[in-house]
Amino acid sequence: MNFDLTEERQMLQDSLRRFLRDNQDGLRASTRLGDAENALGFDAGIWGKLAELGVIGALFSEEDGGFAGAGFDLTTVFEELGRAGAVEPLLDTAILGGGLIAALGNETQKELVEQVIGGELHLALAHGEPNSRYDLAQVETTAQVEGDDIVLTGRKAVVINAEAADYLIVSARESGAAGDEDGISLFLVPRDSAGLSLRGYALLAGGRAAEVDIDGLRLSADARLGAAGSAYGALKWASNRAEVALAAETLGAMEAATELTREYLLTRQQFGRPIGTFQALQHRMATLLIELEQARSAVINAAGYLDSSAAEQALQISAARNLIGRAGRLVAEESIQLHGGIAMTEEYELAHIAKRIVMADHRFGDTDTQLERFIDQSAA
Amino acid sequence: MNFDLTEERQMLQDSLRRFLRDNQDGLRASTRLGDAENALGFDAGIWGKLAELGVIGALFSEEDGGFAGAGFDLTTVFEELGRAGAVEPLLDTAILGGGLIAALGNETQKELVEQVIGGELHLALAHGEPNSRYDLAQVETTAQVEGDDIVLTGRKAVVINAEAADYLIVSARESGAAGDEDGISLFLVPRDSAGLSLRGYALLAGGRAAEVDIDGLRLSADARLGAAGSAYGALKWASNRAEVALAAETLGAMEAATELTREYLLTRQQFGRPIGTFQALQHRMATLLIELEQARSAVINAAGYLDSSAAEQALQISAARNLIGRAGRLVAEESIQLHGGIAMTEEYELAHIAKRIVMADHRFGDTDTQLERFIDQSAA
Amino acid sequence: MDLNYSVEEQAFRAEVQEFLAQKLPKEMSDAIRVGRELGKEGHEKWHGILNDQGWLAPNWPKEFGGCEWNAVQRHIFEEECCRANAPRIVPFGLAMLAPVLQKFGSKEQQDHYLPRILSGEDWWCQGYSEPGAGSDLASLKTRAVREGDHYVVNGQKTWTTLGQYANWIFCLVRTDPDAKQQSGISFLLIDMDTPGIEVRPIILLDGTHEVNEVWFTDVKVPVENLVGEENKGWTYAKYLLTHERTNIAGVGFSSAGLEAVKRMARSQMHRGRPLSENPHFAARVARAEIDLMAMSTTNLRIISRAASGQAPGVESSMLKVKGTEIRQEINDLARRAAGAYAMPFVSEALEGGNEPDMGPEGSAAAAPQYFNNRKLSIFGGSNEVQKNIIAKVKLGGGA
Amino acid sequence: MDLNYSVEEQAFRAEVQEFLAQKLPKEMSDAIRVGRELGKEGHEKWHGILNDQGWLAPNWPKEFGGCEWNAVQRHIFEEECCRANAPRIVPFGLAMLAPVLQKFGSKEQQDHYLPRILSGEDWWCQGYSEPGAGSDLASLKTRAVREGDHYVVNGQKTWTTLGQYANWIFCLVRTDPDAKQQSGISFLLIDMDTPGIEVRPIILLDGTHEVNEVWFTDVKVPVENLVGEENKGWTYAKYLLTHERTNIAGVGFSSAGLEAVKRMARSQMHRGRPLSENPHFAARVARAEIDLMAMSTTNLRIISRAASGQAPGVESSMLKVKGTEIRQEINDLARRAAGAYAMPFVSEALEGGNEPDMGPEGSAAAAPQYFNNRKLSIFGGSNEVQKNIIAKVKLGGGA
Repeated sequence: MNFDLTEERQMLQDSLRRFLRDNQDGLRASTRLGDAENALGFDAGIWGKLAELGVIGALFSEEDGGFAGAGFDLTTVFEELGRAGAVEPLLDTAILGGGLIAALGNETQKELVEQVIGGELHLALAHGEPNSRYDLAQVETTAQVEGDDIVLTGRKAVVINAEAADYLIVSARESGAAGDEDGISLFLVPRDSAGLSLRGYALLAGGRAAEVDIDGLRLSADARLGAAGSAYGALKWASNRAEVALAAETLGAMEAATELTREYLLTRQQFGRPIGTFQALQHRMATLLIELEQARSAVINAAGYLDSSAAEQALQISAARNLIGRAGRLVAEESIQLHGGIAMTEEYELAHIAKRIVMADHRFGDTDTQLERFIDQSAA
Repeated sequence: MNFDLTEERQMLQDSLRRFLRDNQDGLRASTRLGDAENALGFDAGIWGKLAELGVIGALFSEEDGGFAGAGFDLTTVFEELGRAGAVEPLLDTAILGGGLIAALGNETQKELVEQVIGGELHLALAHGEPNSRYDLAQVETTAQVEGDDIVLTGRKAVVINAEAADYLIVSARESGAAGDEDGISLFLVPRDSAGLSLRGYALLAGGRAAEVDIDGLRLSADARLGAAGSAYGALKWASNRAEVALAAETLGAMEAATELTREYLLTRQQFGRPIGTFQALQHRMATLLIELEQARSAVINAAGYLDSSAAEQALQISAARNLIGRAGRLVAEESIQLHGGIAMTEEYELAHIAKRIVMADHRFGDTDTQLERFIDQSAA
Repeated sequence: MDLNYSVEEQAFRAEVQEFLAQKLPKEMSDAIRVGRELGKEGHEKWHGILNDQGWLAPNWPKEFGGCEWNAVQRHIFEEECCRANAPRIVPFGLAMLAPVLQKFGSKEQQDHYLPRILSGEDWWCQGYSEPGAGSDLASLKTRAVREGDHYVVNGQKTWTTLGQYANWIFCLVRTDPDAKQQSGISFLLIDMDTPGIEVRPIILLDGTHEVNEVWFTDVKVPVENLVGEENKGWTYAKYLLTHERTNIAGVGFSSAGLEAVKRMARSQMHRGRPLSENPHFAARVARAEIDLMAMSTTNLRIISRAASGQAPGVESSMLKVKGTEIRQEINDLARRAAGAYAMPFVSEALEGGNEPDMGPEGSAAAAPQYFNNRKLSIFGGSNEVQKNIIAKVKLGGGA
Repeated sequence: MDLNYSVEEQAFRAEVQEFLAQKLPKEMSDAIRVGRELGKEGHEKWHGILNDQGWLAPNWPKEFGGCEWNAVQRHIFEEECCRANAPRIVPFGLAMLAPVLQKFGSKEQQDHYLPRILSGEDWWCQGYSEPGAGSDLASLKTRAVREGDHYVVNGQKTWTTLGQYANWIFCLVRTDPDAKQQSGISFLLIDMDTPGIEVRPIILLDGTHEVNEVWFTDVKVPVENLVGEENKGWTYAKYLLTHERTNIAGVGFSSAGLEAVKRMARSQMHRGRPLSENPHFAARVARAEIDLMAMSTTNLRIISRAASGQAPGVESSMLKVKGTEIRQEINDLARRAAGAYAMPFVSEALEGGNEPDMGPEGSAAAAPQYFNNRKLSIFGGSNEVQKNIIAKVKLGGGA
């Protein structure tokens, strides 16, 4: 048993933390709501430097062209991103996009992974649909073979990083009914393909996404990732990794929120003394710190069991995300409350951090959905 | 709209409050755990005086020989009982027992109600069973007609006031399957009947109950209350009234707990000042007072809608008891915590009050069961 | 004890319902229902409709053109307006300044300002809060120095709601710098067009421009714009703060919000069933509804007492805390119900376009409202301050 | 990062499991599983079994006859004991007094008392708390006045756990009444058979006799029963309080408790299905289990740090708070699961009779334990005191 980071991860953490701290202005410039100039949703320059630092490579195994890729590598990177409030779409381009190509792609397709690691290529997973909510198997978009072509029709919802992506990885059903795990395929689709139309928008917590209309999109068979109808396993694998990463990112943001709040309580004066001397606020701060430790342990569990059995993975991930959903909401709301009005303003760091924490609950399954999954898994 | 008590109820409240305050020692003497001398579970002298004061009569309508009996009469009486921590079984003898006889009995049987109101007769409802949990229709005890006799067989669980009761009102199934509302009858059974055996015990929050074994108990047909197999409606009616009364009793106990806690915070010194000057404790006390007002309103709603449609009744009662289940637990636990060790001792008033609050959740449906009922009723 | 409304009250409710059915524009209630901003014109339009009806000023005495409704009538009116998704009336002139003028203002001030509030000619905003003062209102620093016929005002106000639309501001200013904390404060009416006033927007965390900073640099205010006596402003301010609290519980907002959550949950499929039938989601909704049912009765108890002339006490603070907790919980439910569609920030959808939301109805506003309404427990006397008040009354201790 | 136990640790766990399977009497684990009291004889029997195995003193140095296990080994031992429903070892002699004697006691004291603790000849209880002192331990009033070869002790201790079984008590007494609060306190060992000592039971709200008052009237204590130096007792007391906190989180108790809740819920029918399948109940259980999984890892993180020699800091306080919250929540779940059968108070069922519970297994003890374990957040440094400590370390502020 050992809860220390390896030397490599410690170095990765240190250099990433330093880089993000030094580039705080650049990171934050891209998050202002409704900023028309921010067409990508993030800063391309920072993206390139993250790749140089090896941050993207750390998310892939050596086999896939990276140099790490285990659960604790993911959490090391994403905890730092979360702490800095970075909205850079590493989850979408690397963990989901790159991960799925690495898992399913043929040799030619896999060359894209190298470009992802090099910071030259962006990806988006176009999987969720207006009716799918958090169900990974709920795919209504269809893929029909017509001669040599495959024709996709459907609608994809809230596709994060779609506008910046060079390729969209589009899920579509080749057989079975919506909700079946079997029958789902993934396709590698250049963003500017005919038949694909994007309606882009900003996200409340930073970054951008798009509604994707797919109307008779024609692909050749080599656009398919892996065998027809059998992508569910890889989708589950990639989304498990994404959930662990997202949990760690939220943990990092919770750390930032509690630290900002701690500092504020120490400096802000009211009725002639720092508000951190009021016992009611002290006890609430103590509660936040306790929940933060709980969240940290939950992330460790989820990361540590990421290579265990499917059942153990599912149990630990749903546990971690349920706990972080609850603790995160508490930390976000209490941090704002303990700050008072200042935290309500967009320009104050905590406002952005709190939004990152809360809105993370809307990806891959919210707090209650995770609880349901945990109950199902426990009973299984 | 008017939220003031009528003059009659105000007088009832005043005289009952005064009586209970003056008899605090007698009330409490009967609640000491494991006290072998306390065979009844309550003080017979106090019972007689409650009858004299008209407290029992206030729980019955004029038609049934009482002089009040509306929702707000029940809550006026039971709020005071709760405030005083009284364990006298008015719920069992009067609301349930007397109420069922009044609702279903023939003229002869109804004469017992007069004795109940006079304080001369005790009753117990032997309805719940080891497998029934909180389901009113889950009756497995059977009643078989054999010639002129009816033969009852089964087991009744946690029958409150059984040992003190002159008659047990026993539910048994004459037709249908366990869980059916139809087919349930009620029988008026003298406690010393052959075929009825009681295993009595104290209750953690005061009073006594018994496991009742019914083994070939022979009754004549005139022991049946009402028509064969059709007692469910009356059971529901009486248990609704009992739930409103119990909610009010718990409200009264919550008032007593917060008042004891308030006084304790004002008098108890630590680190050189009253602990009520510590802001963390002040804010927790404020939260208790807020929840107490919520509980008070919930009881008003439940009582005010007690004569409304079945649907409205069900909604308001489940709402009130869910709210009081949550708020009561908070008040009980926080009151103990804010007191510290002293509240852990049996002889301290709050210990008894806290037990009354929490253990009320185990009658007629606990907090979660009430929530389920509310959800069902809302969706209906 | 009687939970029923009187026959007269029921008739009044019917009258209100009839009015709303006739006069509330559908595009307006549609916008409110899904959480869109109305904008200045929308507010002014609804203001005008109510004024035409004579129902703009429920709590004003009749002599000033008000309805002089009692607390129960006002409650019924507010409840029906919320239920019908009518816009909220901007309270600064009507509900906050007007009672102060009616009680402490000169005849000239009453005659001049009150009709202009009703007509909509003046849009008032509030100059109370200052940067760094928070709940400690008495520490304010904006100075007004008497020079002949004028005060010269210098300083800064903040959290000025809808100040960007206002042409007048009522301000607390310090006129005696040597007096202790709460003395030496005066209550001034200031024309926003006076040279030296600058309004700077504060963008809130949900991207809205709702509040502002207002900067005063050598702003000349005629002495006749002083309300009441110099250095007595704190008295008027306290009167204002405690006067209009009948809707402090926000029961109507919560009821409408809960209905919206239920609608959204019925439209969303989760594991093959409507989300509304999911036991975990249903449990959250049920708890909020149960809490709201109880609070609604607490609210009525206080209103009924107020209608019979009794002053509300510490119960206002209790209602404020519970009311905001419930509203915030309902906002959280809406956010959850919206699923992934809670994430987009589509400013057009929020600012009154007629385009339908991308996700379920109400989803575009769900997360912004969740974040925006964190203010409910911060502004208007934070919930911590309310708990201090409760503790002070009930425990007699200090903070 | 590695969540796995080493090969050696796994082997150790297997050894512990084997021992428990062989040596833990079934009637004992049955009683513990359903929440029954063991009584004095039961405690002594299990004490003897562990002593025979040489596993009675996990944290003692080997020179004194202990196991000298590291924090991970101790954790594994405790976890397996809880899982097997082994009785809890009474900690006052073994885990509380012994470390003090080992560090501050004289050679004579060590040689005399430590073997008697292991053999079970002495049953120790703790004389720390006094009436009215609560968390403010330094304000204690029990006096010891030196008269020749003796101290004469007068005063009163309270909350003395299992004092009715003890033949020795270690006490904090005030030896210098003029010194400031925490100075002037000494640490005395007192034979309970000395004239002038009276033990009075305190019955707790669940009807149990678990704690006592101990009254001292002119009790003569030989001076050689002083531990360390006169007036330095506070140092030893603090050492004692901070020394043995590896099991502060109570992970093992919570795990066993949660298993019991699940068993009970599977056996109870609710609306035609086992209660364990009811979504509302399952949600509560799942949340408790998720919290426990995380806390268990927090606990291991601290243990792992302790095993490599780092001192636990404010994390102990965090674990205490979260650990008690989880245990109390599990007690609440057990109470709920028991349904109506939570109401009876059947003292025979609680005091070790072999009669089965009337309701589901564990139901007789469910509500008594729920009430009894309210103490967890009060005694041993209340959760409020723990939060003060956390705030002091993290915010540097006072209370």
